[in-house]
Amino acid sequence: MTATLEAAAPSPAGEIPSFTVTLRIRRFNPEVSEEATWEDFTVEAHGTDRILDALHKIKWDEDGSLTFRRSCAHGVCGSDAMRINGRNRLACKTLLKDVNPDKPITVEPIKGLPVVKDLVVDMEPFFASYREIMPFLITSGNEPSKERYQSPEDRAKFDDTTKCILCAACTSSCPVFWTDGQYFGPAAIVNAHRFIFDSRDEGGSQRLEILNDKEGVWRCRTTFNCTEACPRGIEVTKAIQEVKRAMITRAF
Amino acid sequence: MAHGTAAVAKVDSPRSPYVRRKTTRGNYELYSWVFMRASGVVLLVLIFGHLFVNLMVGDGVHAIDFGFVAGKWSNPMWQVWDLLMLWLAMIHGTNGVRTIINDYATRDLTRGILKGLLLLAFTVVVVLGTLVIFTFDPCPPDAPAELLASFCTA
Amino acid sequence: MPTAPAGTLYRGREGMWSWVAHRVTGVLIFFFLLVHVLDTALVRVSPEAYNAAIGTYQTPIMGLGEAGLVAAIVFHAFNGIRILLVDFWAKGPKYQKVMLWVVVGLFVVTMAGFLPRHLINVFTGGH
Amino acid sequence: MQTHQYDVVIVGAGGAGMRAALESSKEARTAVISKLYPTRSHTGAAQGGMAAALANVEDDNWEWHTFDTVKGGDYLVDQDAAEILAKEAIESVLDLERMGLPFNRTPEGKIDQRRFGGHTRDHGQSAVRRACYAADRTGHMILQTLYQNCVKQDVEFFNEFYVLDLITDHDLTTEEIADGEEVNATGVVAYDLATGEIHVFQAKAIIFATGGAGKIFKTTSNAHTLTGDGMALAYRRGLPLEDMEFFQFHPTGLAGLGILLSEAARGEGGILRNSEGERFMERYAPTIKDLAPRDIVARSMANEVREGRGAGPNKDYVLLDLTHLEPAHIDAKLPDITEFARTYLGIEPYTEPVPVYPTAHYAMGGVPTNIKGEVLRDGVNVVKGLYAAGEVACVSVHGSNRLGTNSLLDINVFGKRSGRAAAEYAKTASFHELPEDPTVRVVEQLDEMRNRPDGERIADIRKALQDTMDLNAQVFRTGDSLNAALADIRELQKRYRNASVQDKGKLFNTDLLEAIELGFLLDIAEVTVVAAINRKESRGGHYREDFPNRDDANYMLHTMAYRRPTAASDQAEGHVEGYFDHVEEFDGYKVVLGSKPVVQTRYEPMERKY
Ligand SMILES: Cc1cc2nc3c(=O)[nH]c(=O)nc-3n(C[C@H](O)[C@H](O)[C@H](O)COP(=O)(O)OP(=O)(O)OC[C@H]3O[C@@H](n4cnc5c(N)ncnc54)[C@H](O)[C@@H]3O)c2cc1C
Ligand code: HEM
Ligand code: SF4
Ligand code: F3S
Ligand code: FES
Repeated sequence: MTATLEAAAPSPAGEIPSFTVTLRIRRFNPEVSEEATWEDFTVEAHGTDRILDALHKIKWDEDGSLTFRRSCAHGVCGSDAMRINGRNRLACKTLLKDVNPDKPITVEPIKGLPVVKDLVVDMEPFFASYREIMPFLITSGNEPSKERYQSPEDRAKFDDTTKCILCAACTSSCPVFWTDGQYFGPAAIVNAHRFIFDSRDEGGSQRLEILNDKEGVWRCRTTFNCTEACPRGIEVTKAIQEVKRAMITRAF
Repeated sequence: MAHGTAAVAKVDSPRSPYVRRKTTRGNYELYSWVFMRASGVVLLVLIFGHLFVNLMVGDGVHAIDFGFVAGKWSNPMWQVWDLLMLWLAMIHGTNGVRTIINDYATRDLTRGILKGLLLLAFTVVVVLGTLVIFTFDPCPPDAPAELLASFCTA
Repeated sequence: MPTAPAGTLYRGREGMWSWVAHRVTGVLIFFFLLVHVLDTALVRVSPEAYNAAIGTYQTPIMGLGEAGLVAAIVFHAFNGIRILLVDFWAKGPKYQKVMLWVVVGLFVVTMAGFLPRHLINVFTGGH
Repeated sequence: MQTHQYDVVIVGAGGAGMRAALESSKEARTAVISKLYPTRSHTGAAQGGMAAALANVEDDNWEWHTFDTVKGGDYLVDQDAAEILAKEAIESVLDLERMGLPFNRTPEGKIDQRRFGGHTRDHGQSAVRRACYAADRTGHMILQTLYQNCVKQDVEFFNEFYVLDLITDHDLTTEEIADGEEVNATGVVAYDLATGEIHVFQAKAIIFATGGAGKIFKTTSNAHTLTGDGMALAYRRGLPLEDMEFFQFHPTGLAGLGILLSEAARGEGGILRNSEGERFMERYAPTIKDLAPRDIVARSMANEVREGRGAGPNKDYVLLDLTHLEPAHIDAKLPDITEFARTYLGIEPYTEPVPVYPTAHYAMGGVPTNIKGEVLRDGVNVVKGLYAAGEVACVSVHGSNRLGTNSLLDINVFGKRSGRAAAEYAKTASFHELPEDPTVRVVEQLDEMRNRPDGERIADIRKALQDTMDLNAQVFRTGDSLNAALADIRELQKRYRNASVQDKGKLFNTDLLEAIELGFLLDIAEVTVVAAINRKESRGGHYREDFPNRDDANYMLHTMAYRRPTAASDQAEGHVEGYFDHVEEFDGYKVVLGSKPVVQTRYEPMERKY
């Protein structure tokens, strides 16, 4: 081995001193007890560490039974939405130093979906609502042999809502969804928006019809929790309002 | 299966197949949403006018008595004003409370009962209020004169 | 029923708290309205009955309550306009927080105009 | 235990798996089994683009694309496959557009294209705009669009099911099977994470689309879940793995974290600089500079660092400079990756250069297949009813180094092909008998791991593995470093046999599954290193400092690695005296290396210069 290989393990920009943080995690394991409990863990962390890193440290070094979902670790797969210090966030996108590590950081599962174990919730109801709004391009008539054209301006109309990673941070931050699990929820509306405002799509009015449901867009009370929670920075409430306005224009 | 472990109780499959209870489409929620906003704007004018006249002009609350009311309702403008305010506010408020019931009462039965009560309150108040405004006599013949408005000159 | 230690309160921001306030004030006004229509209906019974009822509004305690009610209405009304702007103005969602602070500002101004006069009326004025 | 029967079973719901599902579910009863919800698959992390010679913005054609692919792969590419890739690229991009993918558009409304490393016009004249893209979330849009169409077609998914075994009707690890004799894949065994229950899927055709294995390294752009499951399963059942020594290190990972900043950053004009502010790529690749293929750029960067021109307090990274670009342009074309720099390093890319260093990115090797996607069990014969597509597979369109944007293309072209082929096959084939108890191996493995009282922690072993791989088998390799890695891996294999998990439950036991995944990682790291030791030349992503030149005379062959019982013969298909007759003995089994010729159609190997 050559000496130069040492350089192959770079350290993060600048040397950041380590510090300790306490995570107060809401634990629940139906195999052990029907009750959820709070449990504190203290771990050593560095400046660029995220909540996910801290959770991994706990799982890998302290308590292997701590259960949570994760995959990409950089905010693009939508696996690890959870409630950190009272707000929905992605664990992999939240730096410890940004959530005041001086006090214990509370970590809970997202609200409104049945908890399966620790930080894992049942995502089926969430995806079911998503599937209901016909989240696919609907067109009729002859397919062009080349691509369909779309002007950059038309493309821009739904750009924001194409960013959704279906993490459920929005839907599970919505006060209406907490108490009324039948509400379609912002994520489903965002994904409907993505198609309703796509100039190539012809299924807009069907989707509007679906969301005109008692549990559809009118359920939204513009509390903006969804917009605040969205890790992709999607202007969720704005999208919902655009859908509402489209319905009104259609009705009058 | 042979691979049983120390696991305790048998737990139900955590991933429930999920179905929407029922779909209800139609423009009802849409109209009610639009109504909330339209009535809100109108109410803003009506209520602020009402409050201003009742609480700010002259002696404020202390000026309110039978005579004051009678004085107002002898004017058809105020009659229409208050009638409109009554109706709009009641529909607006009732509809608002209906939403709230939908939000917090998750069981169908509870929802039903609460909405029934709401409807009852709404009907009673609106009917009563309307009757009062329309059948109101500013100068009831057998009342002591000092309680009446000044224009009730016997 | 298992008594699990409760999860924490969701730490929503301006949008959520303004909605909570809007909802609370809405319900408050609604229940007041029920009572208010009933007491006003007493004008049909007799002037004495009405004046007796309305007399209770004129006690300082009710006067304070009334101030609260006006506050509720004022907030609900101004915030209602904010909601309307969020709904119908394309830039509304973007400026919702700013607008909430405007609502709060207007609320303070209005109450500053109303309260002194009202309180003076309640505590000093009268018959 | 539950048993299911489907015509086609697809393992993996990433781009390749879902593209296959869209084809096969039209013709045959199809189930997709995935250990993640489909939209969580790592295809969604892909940023830059998908290559196709649409010629929407610049003169281009698929032959140039073929040439670039072959040259980019340092001529270890099977050229018949590369031709298909480049030719069918156009159709696959249009397919996606028709399915609704929101590509960025040109002012005329056509699909916009941008530059990417190694893609050139007219055989290397200058960089060409060939990558179709949707901002810097092309993979995300592909994954979403494919999932959306699966919803439309009502494709059946089994989400959060881990496939843990492949069932075949012959035991390939022990039986000597005559040339041409039929071997059939009959089903898979899966573990339902939510309940801990075992499911057996009997199928006429099975498609593996389980993605990559980046987690054998510490610094990687890959997801925690990319643990080489499909490769390891096939390998354990006696199927060969091809070209595993070739692992791509992407030049621009966020320093220290490995999170990827797409090559699109350079495609849009970003420049790599060393501590002196010098645009050092001008020295290494004078024509296309920062847009040279990844192996070259990654090596150049590592070289700058080791010659002391690295930036930062420890001089251990270089800088990606975007500061000369308009913020509006950055926002329009690269919003996500600039946000990564902000979120994770606190760097504002408008005004500050971003610290970057190579990160383990892509496995060029994998389960060998032919151009129909059928899996090979040796140099020539296929396993009937078994297909593979995507990063798990090696059709060898990438040779020894994949060009950026060719992988999203690969998953679409070969995903589609394998889906079609599988459905086609399932129509005529019949179900094959499953063994008496198909789950024994899996159940034993799980029980052993779960019930072992108190052993070493899985995480410690995994960390040791990743550390040694980063140290010894990364951008620069030598015989010594690789042997050190192999020695470490052997040690870790032993330790793994005594490791235990803390979570003993059945419900959502991710502790247990991480342990199983570590087993896959160890096996994959092992073949990777063994194959790398054997290849005493430098080619594409595999750079041996002790053998810095390409050696076409001896090594213009694909490596085929087999795992065999110690008692089996030491000769593998494609055994070449001296070069591909490497055998490595382990406790209880051995790794035998053979080879497979490279298919050449029209491009003669040349020196690779940019
Ligand atoms: C950060 C990043 C950026 C990239 N950018 C580009 C780019 O710009 N252009 C380009 O062309 N390529 C790019 N690539 C490469 C490309 O994205 C991948 O090679 C490609 O997406 C792999 O797709 P796949 O379908 O083979 O696998 P994946 O998308 O990784 O899917 C694997 C699937 O298999 C499932 N699975 C795995 N194991 C099991 C098991 N045991 N049981 C059941 N299911 C299992 C998983 O759940 C998942 O659904 C990038 C890669 C990365 C990491
Ligand atoms: C003064 C003028 C008023 C305005 C501008 C106004 C405006 C609004 C608006 C726009 C809403 C809809 C909020 C939403 O959909 O999220 C609303 C809701 C509501 N309003 Fe009013 N309103 C006014 C007066 C009243 C009055 C007099 C009452 C009581 C009778 C009332 C009770 C309610 C209730 C209960 C709700 C439902 C709250 C909720 O769902 O959270 N409002 N108001
Ligand atoms: S809209 Fe945002 S918060 Fe909601 S699911 Fe999509 S990405 Fe997550
Ligand atoms: S949080 Fe809920 S109420 Fe509307 S604005 Fe968002 S959906
Ligand atoms: S792990 Fe993928 S979003 Fe956090």
